[in-house]
Amino acid sequence: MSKDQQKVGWSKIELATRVAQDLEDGWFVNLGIGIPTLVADVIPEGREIILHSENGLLGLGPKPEPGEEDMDLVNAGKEPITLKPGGSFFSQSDSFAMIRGGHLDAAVLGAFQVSMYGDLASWKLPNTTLGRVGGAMDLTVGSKRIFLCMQHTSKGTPKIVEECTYPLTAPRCVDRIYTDLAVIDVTDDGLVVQELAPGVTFEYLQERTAAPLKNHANSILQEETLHIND
Amino acid sequence: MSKDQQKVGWSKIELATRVAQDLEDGWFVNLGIGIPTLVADVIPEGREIILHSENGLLGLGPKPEPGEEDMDLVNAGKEPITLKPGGSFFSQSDSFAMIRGGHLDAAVLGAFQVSMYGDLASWKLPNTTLGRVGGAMDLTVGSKRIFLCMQHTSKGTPKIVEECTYPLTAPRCVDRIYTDLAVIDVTDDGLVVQELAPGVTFEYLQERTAAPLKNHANSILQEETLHIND
Amino acid sequence: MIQKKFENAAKAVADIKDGATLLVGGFGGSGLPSHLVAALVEQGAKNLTVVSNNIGAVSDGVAALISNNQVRRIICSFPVGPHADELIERLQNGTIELEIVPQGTLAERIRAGGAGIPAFYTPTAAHTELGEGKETREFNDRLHLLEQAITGDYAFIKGHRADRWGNLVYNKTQRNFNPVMATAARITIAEVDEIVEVGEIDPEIIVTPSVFVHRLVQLEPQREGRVLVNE
Amino acid sequence: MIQKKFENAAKAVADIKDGATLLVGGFGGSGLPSHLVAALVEQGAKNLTVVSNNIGAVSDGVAALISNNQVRRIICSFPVGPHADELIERLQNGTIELEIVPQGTLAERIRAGGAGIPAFYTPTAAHTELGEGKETREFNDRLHLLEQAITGDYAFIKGHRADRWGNLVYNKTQRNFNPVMATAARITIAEVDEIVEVGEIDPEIIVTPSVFVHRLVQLEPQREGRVLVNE
Repeated sequence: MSKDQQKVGWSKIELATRVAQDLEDGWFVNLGIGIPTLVADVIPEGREIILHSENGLLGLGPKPEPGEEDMDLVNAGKEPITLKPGGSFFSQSDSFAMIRGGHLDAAVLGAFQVSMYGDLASWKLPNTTLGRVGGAMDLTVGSKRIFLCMQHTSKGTPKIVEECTYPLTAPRCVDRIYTDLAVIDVTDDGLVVQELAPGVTFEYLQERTAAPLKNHANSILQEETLHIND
Repeated sequence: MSKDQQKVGWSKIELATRVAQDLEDGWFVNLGIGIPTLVADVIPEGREIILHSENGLLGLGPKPEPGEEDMDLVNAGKEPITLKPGGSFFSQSDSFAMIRGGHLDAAVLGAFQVSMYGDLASWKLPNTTLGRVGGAMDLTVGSKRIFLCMQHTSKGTPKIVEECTYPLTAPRCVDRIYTDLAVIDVTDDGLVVQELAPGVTFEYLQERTAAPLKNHANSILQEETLHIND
Repeated sequence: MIQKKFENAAKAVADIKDGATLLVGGFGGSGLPSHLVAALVEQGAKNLTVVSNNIGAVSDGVAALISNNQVRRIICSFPVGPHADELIERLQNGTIELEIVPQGTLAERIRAGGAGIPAFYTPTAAHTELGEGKETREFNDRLHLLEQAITGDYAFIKGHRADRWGNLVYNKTQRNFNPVMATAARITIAEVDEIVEVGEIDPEIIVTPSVFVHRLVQLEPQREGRVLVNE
Repeated sequence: MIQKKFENAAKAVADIKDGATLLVGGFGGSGLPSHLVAALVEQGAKNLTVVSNNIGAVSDGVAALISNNQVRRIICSFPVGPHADELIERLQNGTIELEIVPQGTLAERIRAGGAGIPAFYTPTAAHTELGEGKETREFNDRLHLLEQAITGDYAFIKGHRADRWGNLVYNKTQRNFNPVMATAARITIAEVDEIVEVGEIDPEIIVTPSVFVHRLVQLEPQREGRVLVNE
């Protein structure tokens, strides 16, 4: 990268930090495998966010110090973790009753594809024998809010599309998409860009997105126009 | 009662003792309210029978000593009880999952009426506004065995009938009926008397029963006859 | 910082509106959140739908709400007891509706409500008066009823000890309907003997995890106990 | 006198017949009853249907039964991992059938099996490939699938401490599928670190009550631990 090239987009940890900003004090949140996991490390000071792991715990803490790993204390990715004071253990059936019963305020998940309608594809690539569904379908139907946290493209191929071509995890489930380039809301009125990452223009973003985007200001304008037409 | 009148039938505690004889070592058993409760006091020496109470415990023990009652340790009749070593507490939903999932070896219940087909009526008298169903319908569909433990008649009116006229708790659910006069099995071949209480003759029993009875020996005979006819 | 503790029962129940659906824990007087019930009698919300196992077993349970004409509809398994007279009177004059549900079906319907299951099949009450009018279906050659989930706007529950996050433990058979009702309401309010700091309750023994409890009321020591289970 | 302790894992699994349905607890290697699995590899029963969340995460889990050609059908949510090669090979040559189930639906179907519920409705997997062919129905304007209970002939579970009656406690996230699978099998076999006398486990902290556990195997201290969670 030459010196005069401006930095474009957020790094993974910046992206996780941006997601963490929107998690409110007292929320119960499930973090998916991948970039979402990083969110745990960047919760803003003074906020109590209680993290849920679908294998049966609330109050997930940071990774243990080397040598302190416990094979009986792991997260949904089967990696050793710690438990915060106030945490609790329960069975997989109780854990999913919690998820499916609508008790989690948000789930932050990865994605293969997401459509302009909020359809999510995240469990199986096309033309493969095996999917790895895990808890993804349960989280998407059960959480109060679904936040995606992902790279904007997969090696240049847009992941935000008009219609998903990969097998669906759930239709119409995504509320907000956080990528390395932008924060985008899925609304009844389409995809609305709420925020652009440093060095990203609306046009730059649209070029890398296979579905029409609106920017927040335009969207408000259009909404007002619609109201006039009512 | 004049001196020359022979004692007829079992007392309540003798009846409970007779029931207890048939509960096997290691069984998990729910005891209903009324005479069934007495069974807890007459478990044969050396047998471990684990008693279940539907409000959420296994390992029900005897009544506490006076002054030792604890309002947080009660049975299904809301009376103070004790917990045996090895006992456990759980919620009402877990308790009924246990009952309805077929995990109890037997439930010993009272009855208003029982039919020759094993239909049970035990939760509501006819022409009353309110029934008190409690856990009776769950126990009758869920327990591996349903034993009734009751007076043979209600003030002279037979409780064992051809068809129940009172609202049903469950159809075709009773396995064995213990009364103050006899032990009677409900079989595909009808009601079969297995045992008569002291001073009770088959004729005496039949007179107080509004459904045809067979005695065990005759039943075996008839079964053989049927086989010949096959 | 998470703080679910309310100053008293009155403040914890203040926003309950007329027409609300309320789940009330307890089995007779054991594990009954009687201080929350008393606060609601004081508060006066009317036309309530109340889901509770026993009605009339004790005077300071749902019977108190019925006496005060706050209840329009009751779902329970055992609507009888020494304090059921006013219920019977109101059933006869048509001011209260009653739905009697087998106890296990009641517990399971509430559990389903908390677990996101809208309906399930059970053989309990098939071929009985309580199954009349319900949709039926055979599984394994046995008739089953389709039963619907129950959820509440509020749940009143009683616990023994809570921490600031809302984790709860119970004392013995005080558990009964409390842990399951805690999962099935939009707002669960727990009255407890003691509130401790987070980390003071062993994570292995927590019965109701923090996610299910929204408001806590600590009982004053002198009002803490009910002396009798039944009256 | 109740005595559920078996001398060793081999004796505890000796009566498992060809064609049996087996529930295997654990989440990856955590809470995996690996000694019971090893004993079943030794025992050799074939044409098994195995229900377990993860297949292939570790070599000493269900992957060992697959390698040994004992499995005909698998029900799981996550059939991938470093030890899934032999599964993939057998899927391709048609000697194993695979049913992928969302993890929450899997847990709930097993819970239903243990609780006497033959079927329930869930929105999970509606409008997806995993919902294809399933009966659907709308509740609250949302499409739901009808899901059927799962039960096993045997369940293999791992616990931390047991008493002679079969009461169990677990260690941290070792719980996972173990408590729910314990409820759903005709014969539940638990391998545990320690067996104590009745009364030595506080009745308030028991996670799996005695009624759900039929056989106990105590691990030899030197074989007790798995060192790695994943390999």
